[in-house]
Amino acid sequence: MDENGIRTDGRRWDELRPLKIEVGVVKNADGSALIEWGKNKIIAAVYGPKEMHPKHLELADRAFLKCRYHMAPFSVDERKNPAPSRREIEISKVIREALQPALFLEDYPRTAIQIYVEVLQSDGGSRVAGITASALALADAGINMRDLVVGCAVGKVDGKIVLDLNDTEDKEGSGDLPYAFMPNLNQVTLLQMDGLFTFDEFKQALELAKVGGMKVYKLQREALLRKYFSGGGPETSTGSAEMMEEA
Amino acid sequence: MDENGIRTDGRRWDELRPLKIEVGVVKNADGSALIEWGKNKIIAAVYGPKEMHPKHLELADRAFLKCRYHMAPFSVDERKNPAPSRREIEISKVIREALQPALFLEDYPRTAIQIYVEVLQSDGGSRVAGITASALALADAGINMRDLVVGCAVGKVDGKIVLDLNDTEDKEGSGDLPYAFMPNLNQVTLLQMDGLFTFDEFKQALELAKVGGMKVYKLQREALLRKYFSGGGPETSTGSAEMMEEA
Amino acid sequence: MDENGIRTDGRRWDELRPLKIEVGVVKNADGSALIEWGKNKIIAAVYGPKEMHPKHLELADRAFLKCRYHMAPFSVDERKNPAPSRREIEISKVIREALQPALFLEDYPRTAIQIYVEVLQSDGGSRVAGITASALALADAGINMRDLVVGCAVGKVDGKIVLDLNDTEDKEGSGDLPYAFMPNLNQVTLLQMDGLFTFDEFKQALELAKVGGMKVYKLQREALLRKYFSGGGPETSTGSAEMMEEA
Amino acid sequence: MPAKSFVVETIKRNQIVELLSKGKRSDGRGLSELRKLEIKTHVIEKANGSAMVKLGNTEVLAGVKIDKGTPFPDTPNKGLLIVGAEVLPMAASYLEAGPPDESAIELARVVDRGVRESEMIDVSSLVIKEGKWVYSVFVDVNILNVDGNLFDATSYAVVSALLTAWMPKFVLENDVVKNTGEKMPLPVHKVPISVTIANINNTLVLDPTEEEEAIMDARITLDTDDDGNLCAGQKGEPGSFTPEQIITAAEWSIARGKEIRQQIKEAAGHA
Amino acid sequence: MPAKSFVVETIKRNQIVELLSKGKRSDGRGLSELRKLEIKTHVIEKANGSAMVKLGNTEVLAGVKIDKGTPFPDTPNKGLLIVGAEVLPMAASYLEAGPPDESAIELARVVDRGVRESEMIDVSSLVIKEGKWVYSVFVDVNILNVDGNLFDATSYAVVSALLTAWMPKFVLENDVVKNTGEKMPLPVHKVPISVTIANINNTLVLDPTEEEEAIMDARITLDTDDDGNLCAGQKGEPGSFTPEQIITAAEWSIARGKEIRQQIKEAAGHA
Amino acid sequence: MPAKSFVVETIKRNQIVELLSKGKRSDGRGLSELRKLEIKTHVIEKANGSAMVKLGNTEVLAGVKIDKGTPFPDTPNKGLLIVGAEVLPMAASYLEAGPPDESAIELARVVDRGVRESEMIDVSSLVIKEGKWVYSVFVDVNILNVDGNLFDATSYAVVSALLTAWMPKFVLENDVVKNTGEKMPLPVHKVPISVTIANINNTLVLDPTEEEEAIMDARITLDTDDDGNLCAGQKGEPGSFTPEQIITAAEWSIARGKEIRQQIKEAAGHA
Repeated sequence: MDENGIRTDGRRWDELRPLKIEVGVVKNADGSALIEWGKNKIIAAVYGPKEMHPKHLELADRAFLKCRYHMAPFSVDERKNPAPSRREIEISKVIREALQPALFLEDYPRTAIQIYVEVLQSDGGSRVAGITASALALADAGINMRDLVVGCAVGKVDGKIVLDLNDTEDKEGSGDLPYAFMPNLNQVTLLQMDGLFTFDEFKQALELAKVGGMKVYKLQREALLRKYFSGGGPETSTGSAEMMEEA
Repeated sequence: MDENGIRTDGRRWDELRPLKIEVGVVKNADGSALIEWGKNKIIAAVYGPKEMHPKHLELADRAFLKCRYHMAPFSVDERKNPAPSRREIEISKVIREALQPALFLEDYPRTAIQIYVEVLQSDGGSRVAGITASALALADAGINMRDLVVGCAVGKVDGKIVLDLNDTEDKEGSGDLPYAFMPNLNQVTLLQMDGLFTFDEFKQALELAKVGGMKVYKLQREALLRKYFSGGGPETSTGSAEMMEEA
Repeated sequence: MDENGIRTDGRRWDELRPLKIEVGVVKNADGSALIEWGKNKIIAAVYGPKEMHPKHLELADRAFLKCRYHMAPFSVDERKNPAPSRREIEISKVIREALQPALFLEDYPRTAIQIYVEVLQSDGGSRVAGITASALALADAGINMRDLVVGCAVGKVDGKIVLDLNDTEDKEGSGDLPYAFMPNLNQVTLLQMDGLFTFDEFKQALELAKVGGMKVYKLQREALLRKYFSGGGPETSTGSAEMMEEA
Repeated sequence: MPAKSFVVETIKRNQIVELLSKGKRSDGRGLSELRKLEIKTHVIEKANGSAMVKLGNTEVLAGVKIDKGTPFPDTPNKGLLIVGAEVLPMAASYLEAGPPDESAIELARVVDRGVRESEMIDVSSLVIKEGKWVYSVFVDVNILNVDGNLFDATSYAVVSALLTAWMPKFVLENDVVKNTGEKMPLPVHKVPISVTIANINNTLVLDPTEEEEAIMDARITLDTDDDGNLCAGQKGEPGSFTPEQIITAAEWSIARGKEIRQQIKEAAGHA
Repeated sequence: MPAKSFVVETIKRNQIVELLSKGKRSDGRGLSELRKLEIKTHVIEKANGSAMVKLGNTEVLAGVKIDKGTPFPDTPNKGLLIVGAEVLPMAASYLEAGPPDESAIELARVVDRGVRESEMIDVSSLVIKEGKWVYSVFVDVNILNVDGNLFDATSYAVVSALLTAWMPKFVLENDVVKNTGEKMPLPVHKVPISVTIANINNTLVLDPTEEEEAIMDARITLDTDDDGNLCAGQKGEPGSFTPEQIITAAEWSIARGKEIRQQIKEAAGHA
Repeated sequence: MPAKSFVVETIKRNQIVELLSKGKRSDGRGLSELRKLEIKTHVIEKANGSAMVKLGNTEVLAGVKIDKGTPFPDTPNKGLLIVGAEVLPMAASYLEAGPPDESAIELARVVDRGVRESEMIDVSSLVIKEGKWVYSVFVDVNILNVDGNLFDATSYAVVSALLTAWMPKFVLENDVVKNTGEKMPLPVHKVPISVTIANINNTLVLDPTEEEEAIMDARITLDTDDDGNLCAGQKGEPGSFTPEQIITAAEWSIARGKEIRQQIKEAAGHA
């Protein structure tokens, strides 16, 4: 960060990278979204509620939620082996657990709901971008939801808490805190942390993640409106999360 | 090829390598055949119709056909890892699809028919040799068949279309075209192609593969006759494919 | 061995390494035992009789016995990969087959009995130590048994048959013979052999293994008594194998 | 993989077959007509080359990664060219995540063979130090949405991505490979084009859709090069062709290949 | 892994929840109180360091192996520090042998991150020859008996084992690595302490038992370092926290961490 | 693997047991008699050595491949000798393709041990440059048809194939391994012979058939060397032996081993 508090990519400390969302991009899926956030290019697709395989794992009182986070071999600087890594398995789990609080799984007993997150190009914050896109894909699939889920990371660069690290900042920074929450219910559904934060910095980081996340939430709603109200655009964006269930 | 059109192993362009077939070589199998074709030594064995595992994959209206093509570790110049390679998985699939058109699978609903092709020693054309042996193993197992299936490859060496490449020709030649067909029904059941063929060469190759295949077919029939008519030999060989079903 | 027949660790030819057994060490298990034998530290734990998975492998007339022998990565000099090696798979099989003759599996049809042998630190003779501990874990789990099973190895060092090789002797010796038996029924349930034994040495080895094993058996019984008769110690040790069934 | 993995109701099947018997297809195309083909290159900045291909509703993304690598022991003077393909489980409702099945393996191997056998890339020019260091060219394909004819869509994506790929310039300094920071185009010689034809009830159709694949008896894929020669082939599925049908398929492949090659070269800026 | 994998009967659940609503726990502990923690070090002679940890009925054994190794290409001047964890199938009745599932992978990665991100070990001092030879430090954990809160028990075992570990002294002679036979202590800088808090029906409890985990909505693990800074975090399970609950969890982690660090340092002879 | 994997009807079982109680076997053999053993060597030209063995209806093919390789770090001055065995799924109706199960692993390891522990091959003479290059000798066995006693049939095939094997002569030129094109015989010292005896209802039978294995309680395999010493052993299956039965088994192994060794040496041209 330079003396004016401007980051290497020209952003201020509380500024998001450019973010573009499109809902409904995978024809065969029941719901889907493409998110471009910084250099991240990520598709989330949802199938379900559908029959559960294997049968004996189906749940009598709710849907079985599955999630696969996966990176394309060409998505990173060094070609990635396409087999799922331990990192991808862990992230698949935390993404699933970040989305589940928002879902009325009890409305779909004995079924499966499957979320796929494919990272076509990766930049800092791919898991929170994946969560943001997945929430839209779930809404697009018509799954009953309590709220959307918004992902946004904060980090620590040159001793300062800043919003939404890019790849370079992530590698050179001294801390990263991916975060996801339900904006209307004020519930945190994902928190991970690497690095070193004093207690005050930690509190500050949570605050900033929420402020940043609310900006992401606005873009999420606009993307849904664009798909479901064809004339819709930023200017008509007045919807709240409750409308998701009708969508 | 030398100036007289004689190949490195002494054959003319339209000549097969030495070929020997014996039916009924694996005691426990329902049907089997050993083929020695050039340096190829390949055993095909058939089990079935038998119970299908796993049960939920059984087909209500026909038999489930399975095929495993596998090379022994000592079958090639450099020791081969015994785990199935991607090449073996692909060849297993094309062999199965080359044989299936000849089978009345609908006569055996809810069962499995399993073909094993084990390459004990490999030379050029192991997949077409495997198909040729498998067709006999299926007949030996008493599976109802529309026709036999005959495999035979053609290739391109020194710019000329020639029959039945050996290993050296395969590696040094400029094209290879494995081919299988049902001789009485005039149906092509396998075709693969590597290398470069003009349209005319391609047509010529298909013709030559058929001519060569008919010679293989004669040997197939004789091998069956030897097993099922103990006095049988080339001179009594008048049977047609229809008799296979009685066999 | 020095001129007085004293081994590198100070033992005589027919002397066991220090041996300590404790029954009931894994809280969640139905039965368990910890054995420390030389530098071996091994836990055996038993679960069952319990429901068999997968269901279709359950046996109508007896319990399905499973065994997993496994070495912790830090149990040996060079860190061991935690994935099961071929050696561990073979030893799991021979341990299971060494214990099965002692079990009334027919008393528990359609169930599974699972034995886990975890080597926390390994020294010579880990498989016979594992068998010794497993027999106690089975008794501790209340599984009906014909007899205990006692494991004990003999080996050949400097041309002489000696009892209970340690790691160094195992590596430098010229023969190793792991052995297990049912002490009251006089039945051999495990025998493996590496190295070179004349017929006479072989007979002598079997004898020595039995003599050594009877000492181990005494310690086995004392360990059970300590657990099941709280005041119990070596001096009250009069029980025979039959009492195991009451335990 | 698509074929047979979902039930096309008998009525639909009969209708498709009936239409075909009159030389018509349910989407109105001619028998030897390709669906709409869209190609977008340079879509992944982190890749050395990339292309998004839509063939009807089949969508495929290919990315190229080029680095230094060690040659195979038996070809010390050739660079590495390796094509991989994954049918993403998101690409159709009946797919599940897991290791590639035999269809995915066949797909990757056939596309790989099409590129390799045509000698599209001159791998002997991709050597840094013989036997020690070569360029390794990985082309990975993600199939994003499945609607039939993955072979051709995947092949077009691979070829387009390779046509737009650049290589880092490596040099040898004191026996150590150094990246000079310069970029060079990948040396492309030929543009092989894959064309797939299905046999449905003895009618041939080019570029089958998923609903056509579900009822096809057999398929054949034939690749041609810039000179109209055949350079790769693969028959698949458990049915058969007459020799005459195969000749027809070859003619179609040659004719259609010329047009598709033109479109791909334009999309990649090679026109 | 424990949570949800066995049925806690409704009655029991209701009772636990009812007790919690009055600020009480079924084992009598306070909400932010740790179970009895026992630590025994030097338990595996063949390891370079080891520790057996009992946290209530959860039992965990960690062993350290230190050897020479080759560094990762992207960090040529850093030693290797790799934490692995296996929940032994003997550790609970519902477990089966098999490759690690997602919970076991999460466990190992979170514990690994806690140790790595705190910079407990200065890996840049573990280099023998840059880019060629470094020290490799493997910490493997066997979970022997499961009764909840594996994250913390595993972390305490790893930290205790590392605190007691010695390294063989390697030197470079004519470009060959030689073991001098001397032993050195592993250079430990900090002692990170993991503290896990569960959210059950909107009551926070520290160090949950297995029966509490079976009914918890979510859990959060926060690590602190010697200066009371937060150095790693992981929320898990399919429920959520309010931001205020997370602040409370952080306060608990800081307070409890100080006490636990003291106990671990004493057990490892670092007091 | 064979035993127990198919149901021998009770009647048959009873009949076999009844015959055995009178010292007779259902195929007319004596209790300690081997089935007809046929050995054919030099059956695979591409292998360095090979042998086809028929023991009754059990058929087994072994092939040897010898190449240069790198030694294991802990035995820098020993060549590699590795025995693998695959029970081909075609060998019996109840088999399925898949990774080797515990029986196949035991089979390969026991045969490997028999060859290794007898010091049949002097691996210390198979070194090209200590610590760097050694000869690697792979013996792979395909079991083609199963009718009991795979241990012995496999062992005879391995030993016969090794007895007929030749090695390429490698030399070191400027630190590079070169194949001179010359051939040398593999240095064989001893000829270990495996003999397997089953315990059926307290009667011992040598070389059990598959129907005998299906009802056996336990089996023991004992190998002897040229001097009549015991050099390897393995008890298997979930039954037991008395110590006296084991002594008898050893006597049988020594006696029968002598005859079988003679036959194998003749078949391999070593007589």
